[in-house]
Amino acid sequence: MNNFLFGRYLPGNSWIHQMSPQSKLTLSFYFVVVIFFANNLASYGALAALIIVVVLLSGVSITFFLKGIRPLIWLIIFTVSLQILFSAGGHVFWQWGPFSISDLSLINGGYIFIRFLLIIMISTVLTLTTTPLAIADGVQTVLKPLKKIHFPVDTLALMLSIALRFVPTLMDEMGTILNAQRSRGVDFGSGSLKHRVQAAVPLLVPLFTGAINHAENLSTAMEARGFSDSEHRSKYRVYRWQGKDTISWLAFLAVGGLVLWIRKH
Amino acid sequence: MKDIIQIQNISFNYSNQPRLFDGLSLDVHQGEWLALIGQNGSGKSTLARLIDGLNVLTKGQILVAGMPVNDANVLKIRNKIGMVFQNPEDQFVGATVEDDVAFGLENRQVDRQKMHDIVKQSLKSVNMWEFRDRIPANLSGGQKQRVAIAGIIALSPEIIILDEATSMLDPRGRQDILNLVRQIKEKNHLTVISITHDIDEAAGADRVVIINKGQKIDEDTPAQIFKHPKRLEQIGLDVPYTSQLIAALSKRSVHAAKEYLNSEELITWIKQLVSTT
Amino acid sequence: MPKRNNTLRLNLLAMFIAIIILQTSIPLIGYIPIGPLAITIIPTTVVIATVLLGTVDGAIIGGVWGIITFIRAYIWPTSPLATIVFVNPIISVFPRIMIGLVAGWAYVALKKRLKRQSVSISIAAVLGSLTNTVLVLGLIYLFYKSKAPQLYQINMEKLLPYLIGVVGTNGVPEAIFSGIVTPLIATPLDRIIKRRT
Amino acid sequence: MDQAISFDHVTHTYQAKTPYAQDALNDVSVTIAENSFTAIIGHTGSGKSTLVQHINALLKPTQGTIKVHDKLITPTTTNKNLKEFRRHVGMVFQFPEKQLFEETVIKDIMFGPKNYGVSEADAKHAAVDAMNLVGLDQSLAEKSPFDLSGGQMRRVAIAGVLAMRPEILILDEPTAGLDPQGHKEMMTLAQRLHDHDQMTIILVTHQMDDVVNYASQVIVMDRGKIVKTGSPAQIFADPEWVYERQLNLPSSTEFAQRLIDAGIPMGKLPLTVNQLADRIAELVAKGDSMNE
Repeated sequence: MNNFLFGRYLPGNSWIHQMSPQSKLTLSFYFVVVIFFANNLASYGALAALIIVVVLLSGVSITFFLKGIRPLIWLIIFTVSLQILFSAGGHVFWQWGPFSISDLSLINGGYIFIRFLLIIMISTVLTLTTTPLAIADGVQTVLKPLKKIHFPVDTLALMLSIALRFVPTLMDEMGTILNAQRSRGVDFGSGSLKHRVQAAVPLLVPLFTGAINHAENLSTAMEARGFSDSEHRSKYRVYRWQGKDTISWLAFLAVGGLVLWIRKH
Repeated sequence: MKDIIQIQNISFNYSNQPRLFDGLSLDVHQGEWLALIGQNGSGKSTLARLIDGLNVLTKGQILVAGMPVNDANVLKIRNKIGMVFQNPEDQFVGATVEDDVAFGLENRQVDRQKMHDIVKQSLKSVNMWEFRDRIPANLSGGQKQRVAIAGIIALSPEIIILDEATSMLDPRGRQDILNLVRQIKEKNHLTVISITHDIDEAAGADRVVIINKGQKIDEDTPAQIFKHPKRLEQIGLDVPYTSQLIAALSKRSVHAAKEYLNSEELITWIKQLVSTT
Repeated sequence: MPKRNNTLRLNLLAMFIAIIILQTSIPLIGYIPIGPLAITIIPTTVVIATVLLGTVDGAIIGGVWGIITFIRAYIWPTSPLATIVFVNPIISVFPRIMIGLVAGWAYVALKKRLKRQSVSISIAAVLGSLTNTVLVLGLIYLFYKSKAPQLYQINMEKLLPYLIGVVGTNGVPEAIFSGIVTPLIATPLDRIIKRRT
Repeated sequence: MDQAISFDHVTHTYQAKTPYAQDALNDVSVTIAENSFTAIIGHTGSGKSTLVQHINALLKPTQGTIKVHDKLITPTTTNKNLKEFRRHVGMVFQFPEKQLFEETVIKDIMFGPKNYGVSEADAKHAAVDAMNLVGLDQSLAEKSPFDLSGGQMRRVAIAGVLAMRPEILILDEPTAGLDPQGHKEMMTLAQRLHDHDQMTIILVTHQMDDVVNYASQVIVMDRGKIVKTGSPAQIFADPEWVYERQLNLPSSTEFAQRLIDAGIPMGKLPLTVNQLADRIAELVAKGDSMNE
């Protein structure tokens, strides 16, 4: 878990590290949308070339990406198999009950595999080069226009940053509660269904009680430090839009245009 | 001496609970280190919260720097008071050390460039600048309290309230934080109120107030307060180490003139006793 | 004093979000494995938030769970179901928001009529949990019918019975679990919150 | 005396086989005698908590073996067998009040015994006994634990451990956050469980005065290793060594140090107020007799 959410960030000073989180966030989103429009080898090739350039620019060794994919490999294989077995149309090679394999399903299976890889690669670049806090700040910047319709963007961002800050604390406490109840004779993760359902209560009640205590104490401490309104505060961390962001966007737009062009021709 | 805080005949109770304070009065002098001692549940932390406008009085009034604590003044008053709480974990708002120190400045809408300078200075003054990128999970309790103090320094208050700020630290961390606050107090000419049941912390104060069951039992210099070790024991407080030793000696027919001496006085006295010349 | 309750609400929501993040990442407190199935405890958390903080806040917490499900369906999917179904933001987010709303409405209505708070909570939890299941199933069907573009073009006609099977068989034990466990957790927490505010 | 616990070359590595691997215990061998009162001291992060969690089988050694009474824990002991260990070892965690969850005080205290298969009636009996032991009034039995004061909640949590009638009791900084009176009551309880109920007590603490006032044996940890074991007198005989481990001296030993610095001879360093007072009284008497 730690590895998934927090340990994933690798400090560095690469081109990608230096980009603003808001453009990394929006570019990742844009990239996933463009993938929807890829429909042949050439368009997938263009996207793959782009992601390879991005990976190289991030300065992160390729083994990190392979490690990131490894735990997902069975899931990918499973989904690809589903795709192959359940696809309709094309020349059918083999059929058994609801399952069939055709030339079209094999090609589609291959594409799905590439889609998986592309999405995992871009999201891995994002999380390896951007701290969770920076991502939260990026979200805040991206959502800023919504302030015009009185959507509480800053409150949301503050809430998110406090939530992220308390995840390790609560995880720690959960570890202690788990041990305390274990030493009182609870077996977690085994036994009858009834037993498993019951075992959730001695774990969750203390976890929630602790969280409520944190919320109360933190509220007091925040107010003592002059907090009254999350929508009227200045900001310590500001990520400015830089030349790197503009160049990246231009490159991504060009590849996106290329994919659409290939699709038409 | 000017009184920076005047507590005038206040009454207070939490909803659905018996009355905690009934007509309590107390003054805090500008520039002093005041120790507020008493058992858990005696009301000493509540008093701190009332001073900072975190709870609302039932009766009476509290003046901070001449301003009554009320809705209109509360933000101005909180600008003057920095509080350090008991649990280091529950006052760390920012995701990193730097962000946490900036939190109070952001609330006051301080300009960004200025904010960066203040955060740097404040963290340097508590020797935590090298830790600015750390997340709270990777800091010790003592380090978190240092960050809390940096957050207070950043706002340049006139009063610091330590609400059992050292009670969750190990003895080394405790000493370390007290030394730091003492140093900042001298440098910035602050008033310090320390709420504690650590008698050694109280011994270092200019003045001690004993609170028991919402009542002020006594207020005086530590030397005068510690003259009555039995009373301290009766209300569930520790007796200063030197008084314990004096009592133990008295049982061995070695009688001191007083029931309380500070360490230096006690050492001098013992030295006189055992010197053969 | 100013906005005391706003700050507390902000922090309580933040803590619930942190717990949801933990529950989506740590199987032990997020899921209970039963044979091949894994019933999720998270609807319980959403209903607890609803009971303690109110319907709107419950819906917010549900929505946060939905957004996390949506994002994770791309970057860190936990089940084949996620890669096929939850990549659609409407299927991953909307039903979760509705958990909070339905449970909240039910709880408010029942609280006035039933004597025992735990019974109200239990019924609200069952309804909230079922709302999730029914809406996810309904939306899968709807999107299949309308032939919306999909990330992974799978022949839904053949897959549909499988999907309904998975969601359905998870949904029933999930609702039972919510009905039993939610009142056991929410009742003491409600006392704590009421006593302190 | 019989051995209650013995560690034989125990190493514990967190996140073994990953780049984050770190030794929390490094080749630890130690024995703790039956019905002893042992204090474990060491600065934060020295491995104290990791050590005691092995006694309760909450952690398994990466290498080496641990023997608790006649049962053995090895790196290959299966999780199913661990529950049997825990039954005889009660563990009071730091801030144990955080583990409370039941509707009523009595139900929470009965939770442990019932998990170990004790009948409802026997569990209730044990819970009532435990409440008496920790000084909780029976009128609180049907109350919600969340309606009690912090100090009372801690007693409920400790009663919940004592109701399992453990033979070994581990107390991990049991006085943290208590006021002086609560502190004294807690340590008196530990002493009583040791003297009167013949429990083997293991106390993890930063309070050196508690070490000299209550413990007969001390284990000093530093960076995952046991660096010294012995009686309190042996441990605190060398103040320099204690300071180097980032630990403090007991108040009396420290005060005696200051007397020595002021030129007053102390001989063997005193540990408690009474020892120091004896020593001073002795010196005074000697001074008087020489003056005569």
